[in-house]
Amino acid sequence: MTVTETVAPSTRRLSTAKALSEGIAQEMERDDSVFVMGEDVGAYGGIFGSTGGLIDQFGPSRIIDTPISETGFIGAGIGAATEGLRPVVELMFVDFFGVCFDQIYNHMAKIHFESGGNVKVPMVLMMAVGGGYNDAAQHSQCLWASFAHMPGMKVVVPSNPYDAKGLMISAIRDDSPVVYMFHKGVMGLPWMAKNPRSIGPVPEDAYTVPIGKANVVHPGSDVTVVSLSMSVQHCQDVAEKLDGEGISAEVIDLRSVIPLDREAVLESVAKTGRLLVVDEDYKSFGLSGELAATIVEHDPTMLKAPFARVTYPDVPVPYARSLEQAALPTRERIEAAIRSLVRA
Amino acid sequence: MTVTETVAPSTRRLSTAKALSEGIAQEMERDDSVFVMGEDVGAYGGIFGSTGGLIDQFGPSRIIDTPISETGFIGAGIGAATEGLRPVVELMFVDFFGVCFDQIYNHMAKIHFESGGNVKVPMVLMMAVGGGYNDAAQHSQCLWASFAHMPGMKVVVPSNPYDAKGLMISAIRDDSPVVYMFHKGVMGLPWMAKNPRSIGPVPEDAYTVPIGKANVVHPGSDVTVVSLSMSVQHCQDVAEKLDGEGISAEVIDLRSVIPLDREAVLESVAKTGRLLVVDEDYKSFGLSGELAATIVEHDPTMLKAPFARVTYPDVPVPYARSLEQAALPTRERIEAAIRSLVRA
Amino acid sequence: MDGAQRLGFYRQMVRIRTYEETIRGNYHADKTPAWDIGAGLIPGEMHLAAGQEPVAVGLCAHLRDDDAITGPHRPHHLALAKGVDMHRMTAEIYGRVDGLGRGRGGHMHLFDPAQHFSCSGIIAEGMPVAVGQALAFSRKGTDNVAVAVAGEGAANQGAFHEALNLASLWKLPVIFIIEDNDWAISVPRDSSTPIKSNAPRGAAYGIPGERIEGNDVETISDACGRAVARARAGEGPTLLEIHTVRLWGHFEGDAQAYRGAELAVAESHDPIPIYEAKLRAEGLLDDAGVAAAKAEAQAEVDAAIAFALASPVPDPSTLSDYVFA
Amino acid sequence: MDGAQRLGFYRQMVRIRTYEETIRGNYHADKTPAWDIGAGLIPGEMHLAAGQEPVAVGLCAHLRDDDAITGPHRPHHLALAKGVDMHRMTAEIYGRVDGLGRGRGGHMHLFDPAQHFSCSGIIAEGMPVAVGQALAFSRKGTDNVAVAVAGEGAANQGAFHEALNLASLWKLPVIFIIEDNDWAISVPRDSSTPIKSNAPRGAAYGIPGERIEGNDVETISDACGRAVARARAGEGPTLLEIHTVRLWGHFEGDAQAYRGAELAVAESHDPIPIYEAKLRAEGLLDDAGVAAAKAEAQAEVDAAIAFALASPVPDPSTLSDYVFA
Ligand SMILES: Cc1ncc(C[n+]2csc(CCOP(=O)(O)OP(=O)(O)O)c2C)c(N)n1
Ligand SMILES: Cc1ncc(C[n+]2csc(CCOP(=O)(O)OP(=O)(O)O)c2C)c(N)n1
Ligand SMILES: [Mg+2]
Ligand SMILES: [Mg+2]
Repeated sequence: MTVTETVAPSTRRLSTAKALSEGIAQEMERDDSVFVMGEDVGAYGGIFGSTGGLIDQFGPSRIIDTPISETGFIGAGIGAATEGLRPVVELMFVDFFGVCFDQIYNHMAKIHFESGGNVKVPMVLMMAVGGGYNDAAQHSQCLWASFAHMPGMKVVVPSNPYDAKGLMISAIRDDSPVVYMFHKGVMGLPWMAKNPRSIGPVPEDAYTVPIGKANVVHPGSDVTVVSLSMSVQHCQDVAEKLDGEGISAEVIDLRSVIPLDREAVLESVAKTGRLLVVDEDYKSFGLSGELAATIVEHDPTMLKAPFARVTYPDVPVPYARSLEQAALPTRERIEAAIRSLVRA
Repeated sequence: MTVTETVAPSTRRLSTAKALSEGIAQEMERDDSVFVMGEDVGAYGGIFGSTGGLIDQFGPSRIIDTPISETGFIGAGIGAATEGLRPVVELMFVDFFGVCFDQIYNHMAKIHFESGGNVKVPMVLMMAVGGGYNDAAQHSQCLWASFAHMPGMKVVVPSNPYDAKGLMISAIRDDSPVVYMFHKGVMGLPWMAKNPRSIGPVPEDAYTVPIGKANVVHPGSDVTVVSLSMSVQHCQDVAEKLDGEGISAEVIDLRSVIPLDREAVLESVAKTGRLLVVDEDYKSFGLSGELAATIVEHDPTMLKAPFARVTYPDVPVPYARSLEQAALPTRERIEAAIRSLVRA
Repeated sequence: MDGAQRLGFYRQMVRIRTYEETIRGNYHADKTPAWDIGAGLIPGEMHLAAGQEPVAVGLCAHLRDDDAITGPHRPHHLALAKGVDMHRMTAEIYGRVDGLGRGRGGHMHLFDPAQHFSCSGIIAEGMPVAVGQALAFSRKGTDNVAVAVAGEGAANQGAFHEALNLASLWKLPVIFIIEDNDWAISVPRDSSTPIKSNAPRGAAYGIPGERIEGNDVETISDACGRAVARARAGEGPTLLEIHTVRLWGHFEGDAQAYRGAELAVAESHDPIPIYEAKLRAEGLLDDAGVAAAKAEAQAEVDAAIAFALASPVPDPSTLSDYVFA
Repeated sequence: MDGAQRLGFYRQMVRIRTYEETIRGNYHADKTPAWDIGAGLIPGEMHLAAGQEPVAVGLCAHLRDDDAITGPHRPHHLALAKGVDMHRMTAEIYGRVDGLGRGRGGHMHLFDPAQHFSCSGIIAEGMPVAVGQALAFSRKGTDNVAVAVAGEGAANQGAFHEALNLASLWKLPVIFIIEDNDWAISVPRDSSTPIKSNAPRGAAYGIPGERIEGNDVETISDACGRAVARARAGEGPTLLEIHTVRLWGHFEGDAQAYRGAELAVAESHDPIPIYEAKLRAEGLLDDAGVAAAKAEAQAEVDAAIAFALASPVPDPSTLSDYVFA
């Protein structure tokens, strides 16, 4: 169900971080089996604010600070989930997944399958992703494709406060493991440059946003721009700007990478004949390629112009601002790509 | 340089496993700084025979059995490489990468970049990949896309004994880290079903096969079939069979995923107008999508028929033979895909 | 320990050994002449636990259905001692739809929610999962315990460290069992572990550590009993290293050339004849009792295999089932 | 210990502190009014080591240029004490082409091959790398040593376990230094570690473990000296846990609300005034000496910053350089 079916629209404006933690809080109130574990999720409230205030409301027995032992506590989340609890576990940065990926893809993601459906792992693994603030090669990646490539977990990637809350509630209620990736730039943090879109209206009641349905955040007819997470905000900005020039871009916010809403993309490209993918994850062997394949295994003649992508290049994230800014999918790069696509 | 430039053709036939370990041995003779580390690489000779006989020739000081501590010994390989040695480190199955991927992609692959080119990590990380013998979800994956998605490492995937030796020698001599993935099915092991192509002519002298150059293993004009590793053997079998029916398939063996020889693929598709990718890695967010994108960001009109892929589906590897065989990119699936492509 | 319990130990060990022997025979039966790991009714890797029965039996004497075990790649002895249904477990090993995992899992991935039994083929990675099960038990306020079993090779993996640290920090009802069978595939203990016993590693986390020599089911049961009682009483985790023996190859097909003379020594330490002799000497067992134990075990195993063989193989059209819940 | 050496310790600590203070000032100088982590001449995360100077200085007193250190995310004190070029290190922190990594690395990724210095932002993952450096030294037959430095939080990460085990097993010349500053970001030691000292963890690998209280550079130097000598003599690794203090936030911008009253206590343990008072009391230092040390340090730091500011930012067209060798 989506909010329009269940909750009155709200004029209350929250940051994505607050919306997200409110979603967790409401599920914790509703369901005793939900608890939170991770590094600095307690008094600190999560390095990027994902668990802000929860310790005051629920105390240290349900908001558990862990040692720096990601394999240990993610594994513990899996064990707790198989025994019927619903843990929300935070991996502080996606970039650290290499110390614990075995628990994630060989256990969290596969146990349900290996057990022939007899064991469920209803667990949310949330993590911060993305760059743009010069945190260099080990703290700035997106890596959703690295998770999406491995079967058995859903991968959720909100771009705004409203979706962040509704997707978190859906994720907690989901009986499958859900990887929930929040971009630092969408969190609306007071100490980081942000797009105004990172603060927005959020209904006070609990509501869900369905996992697996993309959202057309800016309708258009000339070109389809598919994006996710932080980059959606840039795409919206560019699309609004180009509206004024008579270039009509349709911006699709995927909202989840798994399930991937291929139909929404096909439908839009059927209309526009042009596809740009904007993706802050590394370019090759990732989301952008998968979307290209989705189109052309359906029908290559849908594309009236070459497929285009504005992605992070296949380069580790450099520290220096001059280099990082050149690598990121900025508004400038997106705009240029759309212009050249509609010209093609 | 390729063998044709340096070594006389040979009629001596070796299994891929023997060819590979011979390549290591010859480099160890040539260069004192080369040594081997891993689980069961000594007396056992590698679970899949990659280090067979090396302990007899070089002794335990250069062929080092490690504890089951992949983060520890891969990290140790990195440290040794930065101090000027050239370790060949074995991760027994690619499926175990989750316990040590941080060392691989955050350290091995990035140090050279982060150091602005001042530190080199000349290390080979080799590992067994692939399924087909009912080893189930944690011992049967290919996962080359998971490595290729992360910048900074080359990814080598031989399909036959000749390439296995030449690519190993190139990998050891390379100043960049090289991930060397050998499919169990191409090793020509006495205890596993195999294609006769897993045993073939291998020159006795040392030679190199260049990393990054694809190989047209079966020229053709109707359809381009791009593949790698074990699946190349199936593609060759099918192409030979279809030759007799007047269907001319061009089979390209990528030989490495990074660098990806996009030009070779573009050149062939320019000729055939039809592209089939055969890939034993999971379907989505991987190699097949990347190749589709490569074509259509160049020119979507190159494709006279929809893009096709025969891959492992987005499903964990099931144990039961009936299920695994349905999931693998078998000759039957490849043949059917080629037939329907040329009909399209 | 009373005679009935000791006889029970013996019968359970015989039952497990009979199972492993039968699987072993059937595994090899249809893979010749050119031995092929992927061929036959039971394909794939096969790690059997002959020699390690005392660990499983001594441990499970203290566990209830609602206690949990997370086992390693070598799980049959633990599963059977825990009470996992032999029919459905066997069907899983044969890759059939009536298997525990409907044929998806295979012998390294046996999941039985009724017995809270699971295992994993990734070394030591089951240990944190057991910590989480214990966390769930303690959050629910039950007196259940979770047991993680791993080999001595596994004790050098990072997950061991993290799991023991967490369990101690949170004072959880976990028992960590290290089965030291002297080998990790071809790597002997002294090539993987710089200390003679893993017991002192407990001190690194402030938890009791004990090493049990002798591979004797009664001694093992006593030690496990203390550890389980401690965990149930809310006193936290225990680390037990049990010196046992791997009578066969690491997996079926392993020629074990690397073992040399040690193999004969190991074979002379088979715990079942040793225990049998002890019980005979004490008058608890005679030829008839031995024969009955074996016959009973064989009948049960044969029935399980018949059940497995009667179960269909999974339909390929169901390949994509169970990826998501 | 002679006076010159003790004065040298003092000056080196002042030099490091001056560096950290200056970076701190410059880091914040251009991020207001709306404080923005990504703004200014030095953007990104910034982990400063004020209070931990005695560890770096005491350790590096025993290291040569060709010995190696692998540091953690909080690396400046170690780099400077080791002898890493301050100019090029500063240029790296400012993201300039004359930086150690040509601006690619940043403050958590300082690589100086001349000093065999490196660091990593991933907790504990530098420890196995140090083991490999030691492996290289021992294969080459040199008497060099490799040092891995990590925090007390890091000691609960699996990589710690694997690195210590390997180093002991192969008897390598490694010194493992745990900087216990009581905190891992906001998590106090007793929420991460169930034991009071990491020294007993050495016994888990058969290596000597020692905890050093007091954060006194001379005591630290003595302990490090013994460990380095042991390693150079081929006697294998040592684990040292040094109780030190984190005077500032985990990273710049950390308001430290979670610290409460403990912060004031920590601040009263600043090792530099304490050492200064000691040297003054012993007549080795007076006002002039203190002023000279500070002035000399400030001049060096200012020159380094001037060097950095004079260096160009990397040209965006070079983005793809150095991905492959
Ligand atoms: C992370 C990981 N590394 C390596 C392996 C391959 N492997 C499977 S069993 C085994 C040896 C295990 O030895 P031990 O823990 O002593 O158990 P045992 O087989 O002796 O019962 C190894 C190395 C694995 N499955 N997982
Ligand atoms: C694998 C990993 N997990 C988490 C982090 C995030 N992180 C960075 S520093 C830190 C705390 C480190 O504490 P400690 O090891 O005590 O070092 P200190 O910061 O106190 O010097 C954490 C959790 C990380 N960088 N890497
Ligand atoms: Mg063992
Ligand atoms: Mg600390």
